[in-house]
Amino acid sequence: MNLHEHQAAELFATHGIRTNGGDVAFTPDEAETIARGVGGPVVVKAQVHTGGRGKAGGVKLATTPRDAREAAKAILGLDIRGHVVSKVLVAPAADIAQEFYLGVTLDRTRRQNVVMASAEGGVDIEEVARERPDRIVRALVDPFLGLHPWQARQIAFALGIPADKVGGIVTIARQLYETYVAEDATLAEINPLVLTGSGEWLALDAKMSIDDNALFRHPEFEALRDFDAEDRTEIDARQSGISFVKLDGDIGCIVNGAGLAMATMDAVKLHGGEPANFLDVGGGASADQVAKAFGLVTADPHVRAILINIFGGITRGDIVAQGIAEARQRVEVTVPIVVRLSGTNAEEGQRLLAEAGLTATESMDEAAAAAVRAAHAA
Amino acid sequence: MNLHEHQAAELFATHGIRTNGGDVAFTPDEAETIARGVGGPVVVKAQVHTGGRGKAGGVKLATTPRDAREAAKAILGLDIRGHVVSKVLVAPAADIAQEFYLGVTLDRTRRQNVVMASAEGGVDIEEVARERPDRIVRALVDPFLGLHPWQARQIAFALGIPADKVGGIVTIARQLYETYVAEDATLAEINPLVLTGSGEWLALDAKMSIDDNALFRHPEFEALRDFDAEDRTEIDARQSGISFVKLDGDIGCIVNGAGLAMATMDAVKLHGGEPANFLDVGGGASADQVAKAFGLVTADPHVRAILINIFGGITRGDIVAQGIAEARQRVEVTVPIVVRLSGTNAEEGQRLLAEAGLTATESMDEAAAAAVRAAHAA
Amino acid sequence: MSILVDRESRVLVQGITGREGSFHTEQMAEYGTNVVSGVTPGGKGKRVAGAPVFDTVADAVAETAPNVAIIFVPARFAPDAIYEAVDNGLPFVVCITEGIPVADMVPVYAHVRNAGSRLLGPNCPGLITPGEAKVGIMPGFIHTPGPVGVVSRSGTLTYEVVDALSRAGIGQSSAVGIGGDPVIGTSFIDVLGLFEADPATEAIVMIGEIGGADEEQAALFIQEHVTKPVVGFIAGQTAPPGKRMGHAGAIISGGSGTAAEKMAALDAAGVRVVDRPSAVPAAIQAALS
Amino acid sequence: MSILVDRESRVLVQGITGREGSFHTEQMAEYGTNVVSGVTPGGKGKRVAGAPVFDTVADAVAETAPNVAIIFVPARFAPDAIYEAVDNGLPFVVCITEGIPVADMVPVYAHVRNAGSRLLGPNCPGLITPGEAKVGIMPGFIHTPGPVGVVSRSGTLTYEVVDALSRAGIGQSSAVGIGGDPVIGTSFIDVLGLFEADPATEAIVMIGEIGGADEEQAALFIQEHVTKPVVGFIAGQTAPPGKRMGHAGAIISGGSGTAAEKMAALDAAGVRVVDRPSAVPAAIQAALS
Repeated sequence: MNLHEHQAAELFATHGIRTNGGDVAFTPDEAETIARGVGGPVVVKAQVHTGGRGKAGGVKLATTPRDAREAAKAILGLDIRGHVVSKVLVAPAADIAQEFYLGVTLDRTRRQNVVMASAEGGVDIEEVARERPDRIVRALVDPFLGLHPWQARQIAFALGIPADKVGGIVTIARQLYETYVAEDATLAEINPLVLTGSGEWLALDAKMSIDDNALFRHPEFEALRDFDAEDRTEIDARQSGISFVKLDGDIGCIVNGAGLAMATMDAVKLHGGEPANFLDVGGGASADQVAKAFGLVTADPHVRAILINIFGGITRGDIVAQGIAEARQRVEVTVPIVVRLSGTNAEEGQRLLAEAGLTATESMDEAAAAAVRAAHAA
Repeated sequence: MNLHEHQAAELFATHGIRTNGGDVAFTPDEAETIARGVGGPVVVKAQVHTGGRGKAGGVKLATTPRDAREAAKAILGLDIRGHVVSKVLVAPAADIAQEFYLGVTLDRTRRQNVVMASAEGGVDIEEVARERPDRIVRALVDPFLGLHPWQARQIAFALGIPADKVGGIVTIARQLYETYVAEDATLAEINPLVLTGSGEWLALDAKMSIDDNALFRHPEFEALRDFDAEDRTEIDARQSGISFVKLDGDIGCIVNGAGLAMATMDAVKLHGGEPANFLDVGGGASADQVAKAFGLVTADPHVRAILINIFGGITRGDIVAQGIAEARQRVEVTVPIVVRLSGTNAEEGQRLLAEAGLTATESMDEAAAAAVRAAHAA
Repeated sequence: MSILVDRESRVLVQGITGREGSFHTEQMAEYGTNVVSGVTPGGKGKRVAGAPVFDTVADAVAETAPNVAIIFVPARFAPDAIYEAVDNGLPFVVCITEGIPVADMVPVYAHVRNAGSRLLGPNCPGLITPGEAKVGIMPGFIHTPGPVGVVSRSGTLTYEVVDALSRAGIGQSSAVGIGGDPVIGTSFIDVLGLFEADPATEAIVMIGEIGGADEEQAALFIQEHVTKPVVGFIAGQTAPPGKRMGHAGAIISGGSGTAAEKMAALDAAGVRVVDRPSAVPAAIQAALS
Repeated sequence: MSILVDRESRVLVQGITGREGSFHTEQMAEYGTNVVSGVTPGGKGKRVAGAPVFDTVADAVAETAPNVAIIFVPARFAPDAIYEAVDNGLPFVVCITEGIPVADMVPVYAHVRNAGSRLLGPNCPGLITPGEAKVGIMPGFIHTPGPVGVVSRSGTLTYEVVDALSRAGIGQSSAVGIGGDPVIGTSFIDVLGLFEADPATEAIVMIGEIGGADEEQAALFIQEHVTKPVVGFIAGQTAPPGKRMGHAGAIISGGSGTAAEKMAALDAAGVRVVDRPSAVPAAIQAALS
């Protein structure tokens, strides 16, 4: 799950990283009040789970409380890459002398964590990585020993940081890595990390993503979930053991297995359709799971046909067919359903499905084509 | 440094290990008050930095507060292996079903920590190690990953602990290892760790030693130092960078280097004398250090001669000689001093010492023999 | 011939008395796999599918000399099970468990490598050498012995492809599911190397998906080290960036890890890339003839 | 010939601008040691004894290609310095620093071993190959080139023995101080094996002390693997149990680690055990003739 800037900043602060403070405002009035409390220029920043908010007009400098109110008014309600802004962070403006980038994430190829830093702070780091890769300094982290002080120093010297400022960034790099590990993050990032005019280090932004598989170790994060930002349906699905991702098309997909679910979406597209979702029902494809999947898929008003794709493995195809038929009776589905059932006892399963009035086939391509036809016909 | 049972028990408790509680009494009155508070049978235990207190009469069961008073009276002031008891721990008596030993220390040969356990708890574990080594189960701890749960389970099953009690001792073993690491211990031991009649795990004793080199990470331990138990002189010496250990003989030794200091003690013994101390002045053997060493050695009224043994290495012998002569003038020394000075510029140094009225030689054997003669003559 | 497991493999099942563990132990034994023992703490004396259960891996090793371990314990305890297997000398460990935190797998991966053992998974279906041994949860009956090595990040998608191959009369030497997590013990490259060296394998099917750069790495490896024909399929051509597609590893991040990039890399390495699973058998037939 | 260091050794000094570091760098250079560079964070551009100073080991390696590092940084930072040296490819690291916590040295030891490097110390005087290179803090002038290898847990006691040998006209091939801490990188066994293999070494002096079991392990090793004559001395014959004699490792605990036990073990292994340092030269002369 992704954290908002102000949430990540609070975590950074608990691990000793000096951040810029500030408070969250949901209305222009609140923004004005906070700015008044700051008593000086502030920055008003959209709190959304996406990058590029600066370019999209989601960050504004305000010199007076009145300006802060106007800035908040302009930003609240803004649509940034499909995310509507419902809150802003109002924080004191900093006296920036130099901007850096500092981040920790997993290097999947090396199966090790990596600390990355750049003197090109404050800009889109992925753009820097693509266009000026030599401007990014990296240190692979020992899986057992963590980030060594010497590695952090090496990064600092490579960035050309003056000797008397090296100790400061070494400390922050180690604190950031510590935060990343302690909070089971998959990403922890400060962009920009700034050196102020008075020579102090300050984290001006904070970004963190948490490993969903590790949330059992961090029950406190449940309270930080942003139901406006994350798709509530996806969260409900996860609680039922179903992986669900909403997409823009009109063919609802219900599949067992993540890889097969992706291949099913691809097949829909190949046959001229657009998938309405990614959906992996998980292991058994029981009546309960299929019923829940029907609920998830049919909640989307754009769905005009449903494609069920099950490869009967350990679970027999006839049992799966019974489950589908049963779920079909429990949940009202008004759009056409096409079922592809293959694997163990597939013929028997298809017979049962046909009896239940469902179109059934053993070929994934055929099923995808049929679903696309059905959607277009609807 | 060694901790007392009650101090170690408090540390164990902060790491989650269930201990038997209790309070410390310095007088029989206090012991009676504590026992009254417990409201049942208590155990009164001498708090001394040595083993074998049970055999020495330092542990007594008391069924009434009155008995506790008598027990404390009998134990306070007892001399256990040269340690005079000045305080006792009064703790509730436990309903013991089975006793175990559990400890963590360094396996120096493997350069790894080792967890040791035995079903022969409550007895002298070194005796068990010598006489029934097969009764001790060991697990070497991965230097990076710590004690694995599977290792703790393996120990538990090897001790014959019933399956439903395994989880409990696994937790305690991991907590004990965690304590050992977090507190920079060189030894952490529970003996006995008991299974009570009601099937619960309870640490009935607690023993810990802390790595002196790691005390900078644990300023809180300074307050736990027991100046009755540790030789105050040795602590003062350490603060001056001098390693000092009081012994029983009459020849005070001042040497540069720990190995040479031991060899000097051995030489004294070989020549029929008894060393009064181990003393390593450390690096330079400056006038300051030698003066402090004189102070340490002459504080012992048994000292009848002083043997100074310096190998002039990087520091020149003549400089060392000047230092000795200067220290000699600063500190009043009434016993004869024999100096052995070898290495760089030794001859010049010996000349300076002779001028200062000190017996000087280049041979360690000769010097030791001279010191022994001087002590016997005194 | 085959890779990694065969009829001589002596399999230990960790978590053997659990629901998943006992079910799949029965299934594996039924397939003909030589399951020699299992471990469940406190389970000593029980039997599953005829295999004796022990309290610890050490005991199981001492009594039954296994050389492959398969793990069915819950995510919170699976890393400990992997360490127990490796530290007790198991040279090959298959971890089926899904949902292990990445932070736990990073040191596991390093430790297994330092110990000189091999880990397959986690979050994988395991592997099978048709007609000899199944060390995993795949449906055995869809597999047939033959000349094609299959390696995949996915579960059911692999069954889909294997089933298509078998129906087309093309058997498999071994089929290996490497798993869909960001940190896995055995990568495409490792398995490709094994198939290249295996005399029984004449062609290879590689099934990738979005996320990470393992397919790109594999493409470089194929170009330099693989002489046998390779057919490739990448799932997730329609997946949007920033969304995790079920597998923790299947996520397009920072504009990299897309299916298009992976297909291009494989294509450049001489792999016959197909756009749908059903096209795999024909591509293999063309490659083999 | 010699072991570990010679006139070709290229020495890097970590902590080169500190009081100890700069003093001993001058001393080493004066002895003829090839000190190629030093590291002190922020010290870039300085020079000590003619050697250039760098901010990081990586820079020093890139510019000056050292193959031995010697560490003079304070105890709190010394483990990091060892990791920096080893992770930047230094095959041999000598750590002079005393007072490093045992808890820090346990992972350092394991990491250095995994990396395939060698660590000497910590809390040791270093080593010298007389007339060629001094990588340590011992007084160089007492050493003379010759056929006797010296290995010791102690500092000044080693100088005592070396001085006695030199005065008796017996030179040394190399003299190695392994250090007095409970966890050290190089043990007696390691050095004994090197001396056994070194053609220039004809006899060995081994100076032990109370505490631990390294001398007993060495005795077993000598019995099985060392054909050259060994003379042994153990300091601390009069030390009482439970008291640390200066070195963190010199403590008799649980009734083991006594001088008597060690002397008996060495004696049983055929080592000529002497009761005082001054008896070493005669014992060596007897062994060599």
